[in-house]
Amino acid sequence: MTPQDLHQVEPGTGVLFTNTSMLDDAINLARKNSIHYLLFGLACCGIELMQTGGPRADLDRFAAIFRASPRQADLMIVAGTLTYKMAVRTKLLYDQMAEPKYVLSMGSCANCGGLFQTSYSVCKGVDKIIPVDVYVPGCPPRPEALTEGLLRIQDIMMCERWKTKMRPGRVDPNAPMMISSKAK
Amino acid sequence: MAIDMQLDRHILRRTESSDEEIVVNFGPQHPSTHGVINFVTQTNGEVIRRSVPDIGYLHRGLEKIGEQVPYPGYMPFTDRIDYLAAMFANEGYAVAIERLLGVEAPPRAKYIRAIAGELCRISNHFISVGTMAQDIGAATPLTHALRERESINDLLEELCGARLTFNYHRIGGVAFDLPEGWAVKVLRFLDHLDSYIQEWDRLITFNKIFVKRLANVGIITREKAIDYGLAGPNLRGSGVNWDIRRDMPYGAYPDFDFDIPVGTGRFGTVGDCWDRYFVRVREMVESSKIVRQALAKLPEGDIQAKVARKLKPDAGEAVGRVESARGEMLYYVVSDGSEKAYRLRVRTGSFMAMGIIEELSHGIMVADLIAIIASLDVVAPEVDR
Amino acid sequence: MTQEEVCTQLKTQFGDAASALSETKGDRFVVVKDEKIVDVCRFLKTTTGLEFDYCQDITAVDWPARKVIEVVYHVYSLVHRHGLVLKAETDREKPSIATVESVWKAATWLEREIYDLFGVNFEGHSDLRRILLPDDWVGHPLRKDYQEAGGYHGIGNERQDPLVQLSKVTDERRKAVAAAVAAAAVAAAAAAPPEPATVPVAPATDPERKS
Amino acid sequence: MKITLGLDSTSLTRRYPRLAILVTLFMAFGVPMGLYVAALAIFPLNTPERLNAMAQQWFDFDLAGSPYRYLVYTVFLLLVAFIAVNYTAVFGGVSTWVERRVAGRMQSRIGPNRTGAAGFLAWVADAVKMVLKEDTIPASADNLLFRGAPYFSMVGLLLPFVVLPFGESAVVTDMNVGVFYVTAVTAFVVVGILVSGWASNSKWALFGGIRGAAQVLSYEIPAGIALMVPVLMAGTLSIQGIVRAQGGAPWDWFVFRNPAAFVAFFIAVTSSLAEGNRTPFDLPEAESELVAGYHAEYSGFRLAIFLMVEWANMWIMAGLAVTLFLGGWQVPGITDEMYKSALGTGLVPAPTWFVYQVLSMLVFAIKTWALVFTFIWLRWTLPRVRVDQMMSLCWKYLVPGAFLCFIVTLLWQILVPPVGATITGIVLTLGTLALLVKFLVDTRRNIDKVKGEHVDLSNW
Repeated sequence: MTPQDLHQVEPGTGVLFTNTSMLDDAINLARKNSIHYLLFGLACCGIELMQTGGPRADLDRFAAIFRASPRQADLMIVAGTLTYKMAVRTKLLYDQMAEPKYVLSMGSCANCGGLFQTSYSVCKGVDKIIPVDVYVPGCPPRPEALTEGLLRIQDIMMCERWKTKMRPGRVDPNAPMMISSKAK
Repeated sequence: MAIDMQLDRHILRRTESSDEEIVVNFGPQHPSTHGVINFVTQTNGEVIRRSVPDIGYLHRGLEKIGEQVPYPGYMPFTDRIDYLAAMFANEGYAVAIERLLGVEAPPRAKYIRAIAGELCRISNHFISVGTMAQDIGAATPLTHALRERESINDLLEELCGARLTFNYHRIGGVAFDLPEGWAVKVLRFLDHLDSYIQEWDRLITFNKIFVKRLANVGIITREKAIDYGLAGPNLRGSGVNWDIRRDMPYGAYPDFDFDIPVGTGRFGTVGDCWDRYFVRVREMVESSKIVRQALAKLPEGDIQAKVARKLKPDAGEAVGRVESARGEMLYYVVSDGSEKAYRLRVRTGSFMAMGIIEELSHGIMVADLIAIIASLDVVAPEVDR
Repeated sequence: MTQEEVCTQLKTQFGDAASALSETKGDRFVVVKDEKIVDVCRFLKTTTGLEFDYCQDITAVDWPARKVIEVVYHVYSLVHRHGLVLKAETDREKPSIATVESVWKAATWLEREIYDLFGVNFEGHSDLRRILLPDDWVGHPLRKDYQEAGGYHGIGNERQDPLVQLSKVTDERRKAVAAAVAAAAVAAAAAAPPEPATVPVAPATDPERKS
Repeated sequence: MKITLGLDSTSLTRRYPRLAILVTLFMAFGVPMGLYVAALAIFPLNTPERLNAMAQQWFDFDLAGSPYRYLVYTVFLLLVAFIAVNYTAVFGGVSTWVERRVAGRMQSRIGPNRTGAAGFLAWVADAVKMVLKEDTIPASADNLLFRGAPYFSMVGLLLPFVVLPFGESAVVTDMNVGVFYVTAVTAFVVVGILVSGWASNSKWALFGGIRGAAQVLSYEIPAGIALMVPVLMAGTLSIQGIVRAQGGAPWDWFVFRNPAAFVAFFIAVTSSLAEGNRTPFDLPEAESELVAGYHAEYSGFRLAIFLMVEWANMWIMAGLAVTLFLGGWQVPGITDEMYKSALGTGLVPAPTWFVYQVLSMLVFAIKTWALVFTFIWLRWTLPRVRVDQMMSLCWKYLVPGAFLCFIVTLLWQILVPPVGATITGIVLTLGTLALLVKFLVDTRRNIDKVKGEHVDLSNW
């Protein structure tokens, strides 16, 4: 399936987001080239997140740097197991972020609870508390996988419309974005 | 979604605060808490009156899961107890179950365990000292440490197929033999490492500001360290010459000749942050020595003892102890004769280290608290399990 | 000093309050009367020749069949390099035992953890609060009869199979595609009958390729 | 299967592949050069006398007698201000890119390399994104002060540009109290820091704000005293006067003319590092301690202003040190008389004058960038000092040291003849050169000591 098919087959979903203007393009280019992610390592994936920011993978190539304050971050990389005790705080952190904000769920635990699904204290997926844009599978995902996830976030950023503040990930979490988040 | 915030009321209630004092939450999302740990800190300006650690943000119920899965199936979970030094978490569990079953790993497996473990210790200590430098404010050492760590990750990935969560040990041995030509690569890396440690020392260890920030800060006396049950480099940093590898030998360690670095108070008092830091740096060199010896002496033979497919140990209990990168890791397994553990308990170095922070926090400065947390090298999953 | 010798010393000091060394497989242990635990621990720590100064671990085991919760102490002497496992049993319905905080400071946090996960009340403990779980958590998870509360603060504890959701979406998508194709065909037929449809029609999306 | 959502195909860079390179080149060279040329053209005109003469000669209009003269002067002043503000913004942005690339190199990473050619447009992207991002104001914050705080910092950043000479005549105005003026107005930045820390109603921000206030106010003292040393040596407070008192060659720079000035230079640079909140004195925003310090609650445009102030302040710090100690825009071999004769008496100077001007601006820019690079280098090498260490360094060492330098300079000016100063200049220059060479040789040797994996230059 080519991208062109996506627009034309689904008039209700695709066209809306592809019909971006030059201005939108310029703004989106700026946004996608300045992703400041929240320094938010929860568990094992946090170490791979560190390695991804480190010498070999180097997220800074895509001009993505970390910010310690949620107010200044665009992207929250939920890296690791989310417990109930932490879930409450994570929701708060997400609420503190300034729009437009994106969430990348990194690793099986953040995606669905992963290895710890049977545990009494683990939240079964970060999407139970905050909307997620991209899921990166793996336990933990390799730096390459996380980089790919960042590129998918950039793709989502590219279909945003500034005027209407239309966010494809937010319009209907079930319909169009399932493809982009699931298809890897 | 209705999530009502509950803001540490229980801790605030305990602290009687005056007008001049404020209560700050260091964490759970904070750059230098090393994972999700919260330090509820009562400060008077820059001076901390006390800091109470609030843990459990990564409590995943690993001990309960241990009662729900069969013995061999728990091995991947042990990786997640300490993801920075997963080899030791693997090994401790394997040792505990082996003692419970009364089997012993073949010599080659023991040697391979030592090699993999010590490489893992180097990689862990790189993260530890690197993040410490980062917390003190120097950003570059951490990325250099990550660079060196990538080399170890590559080696271990070649050995067991994973970069972080190895799942390499088996009850009664290890999963795979050494790959072809792997030993040569390891030796080449160790050559690099030994010379690199000197560069590391030039870069950060003896940096004037770094030493000034760490020396005479967070002093843990010998008595206090023992009383609080500290373990590993934290205990040795206080001058206690105690290492499970030498004093309660397991695996292949009796065959090796290595030193145990202890804190000497070179720039301040014995047991200050710099001592704990320097013990870790020296331990990397010792680990390199052990790996060289193990590779030189590596015996031929099986890598896996004969163990039944369905493990059903007799009713009883056993303790497996290993010297993890963060100190003594103790697995206490109680069996009731079924194929799942009746009770599985993990005692970790980080949990004990967290207990001492409140004691150390009286009257220090905010920046010192960061240094102390970093020097104790706590990692959240090991605290919370 | 071997475990037997330590055990003999305990026996002479405390009599019936300390049992003989167990004969189980694996590690051996001494069972101590729960009301004597502090005395035993202090004796172990302060007596010359024993000096168990290092408290390695304190944990608990729940035994619903015997209606007790065992509190297990792993203690060690860094001076003499010998260790011992102590056990004290307490009633499961109202578990309560004296704290050994005054003997080893390490016990503070270890006992808090037992209080949190087993609900054992340590009398005289300076700071007995939940440590790992949130303050408003219900139950003590490491007990054998623990039942999950079903979520926390409105966050559910069940998760739908993501594939079910995906197939629902792809079904809707397929319907939408079919409708679009039909509409396009009608429009094309109405506009110019002999020409092929000008509206580009892509093949229906393939659900397998997306998952 | 790569799913692009069909959007990359329509994006600007896909449609016009060379656009990125063109825009990069324009932003990297066009905009700064344009600003420089504009500065060259506008700054000399910016005196009422010259404007009057021009109006008289070219338009035959008596501006001096006109009631609208102040309007014209203001328009020209605004033009100058426009150039200065834009220069600040562009410099702040470019230096973030330089910092990220240099940091990447030092950390054996790569740094931004996708956004524009060599990642140069990363700072433009940052700026655009931040301007369009939601501007959150915490509900419990002091609304007015929270909104106003960035502007205080901005003012503190922009005002020193009034007297900072970019070249022989590329200066807005040459005040006769220039040095005092600079030390006075740079303190505005700390007002912004303090206000933002207080108004955020966040504990981290409060910590940062109070730390910032204590730090900047303390370090104003050694900085101010150390800046008096070149004032004493030149005998004037005018910044252009101080530059003119120096020469182009290194031994004519004030820093080498006298041992006390040599010490005072380091005191001044250390103090300005502290005033600019750069590592090792980045306590107000200490990331590993205070999350983000005084701007922890800021997002969007206001954060962008704070970040711009932080980076553009480096230019002020470096520029001031270069101007007062390192010879400023003085080009070796071009004397004051040559400038004067090239300027001539007419309204339009001779072409050689323009060449001299460009050379002087270039010399100033090179020296300043070298110092800026040193600041970046320090930032990515050194750990951060603690609050009490920062304070004791200031009050126990720098303040007495600065006073000592001041007194020694006084005596030196009285007792030592000019020949002595020249000899000292040559000796100190050679000594510094020898130290530099030794440093480079040692570094090379240390790099060679590490066996195996060398840092490769391929990613640079």
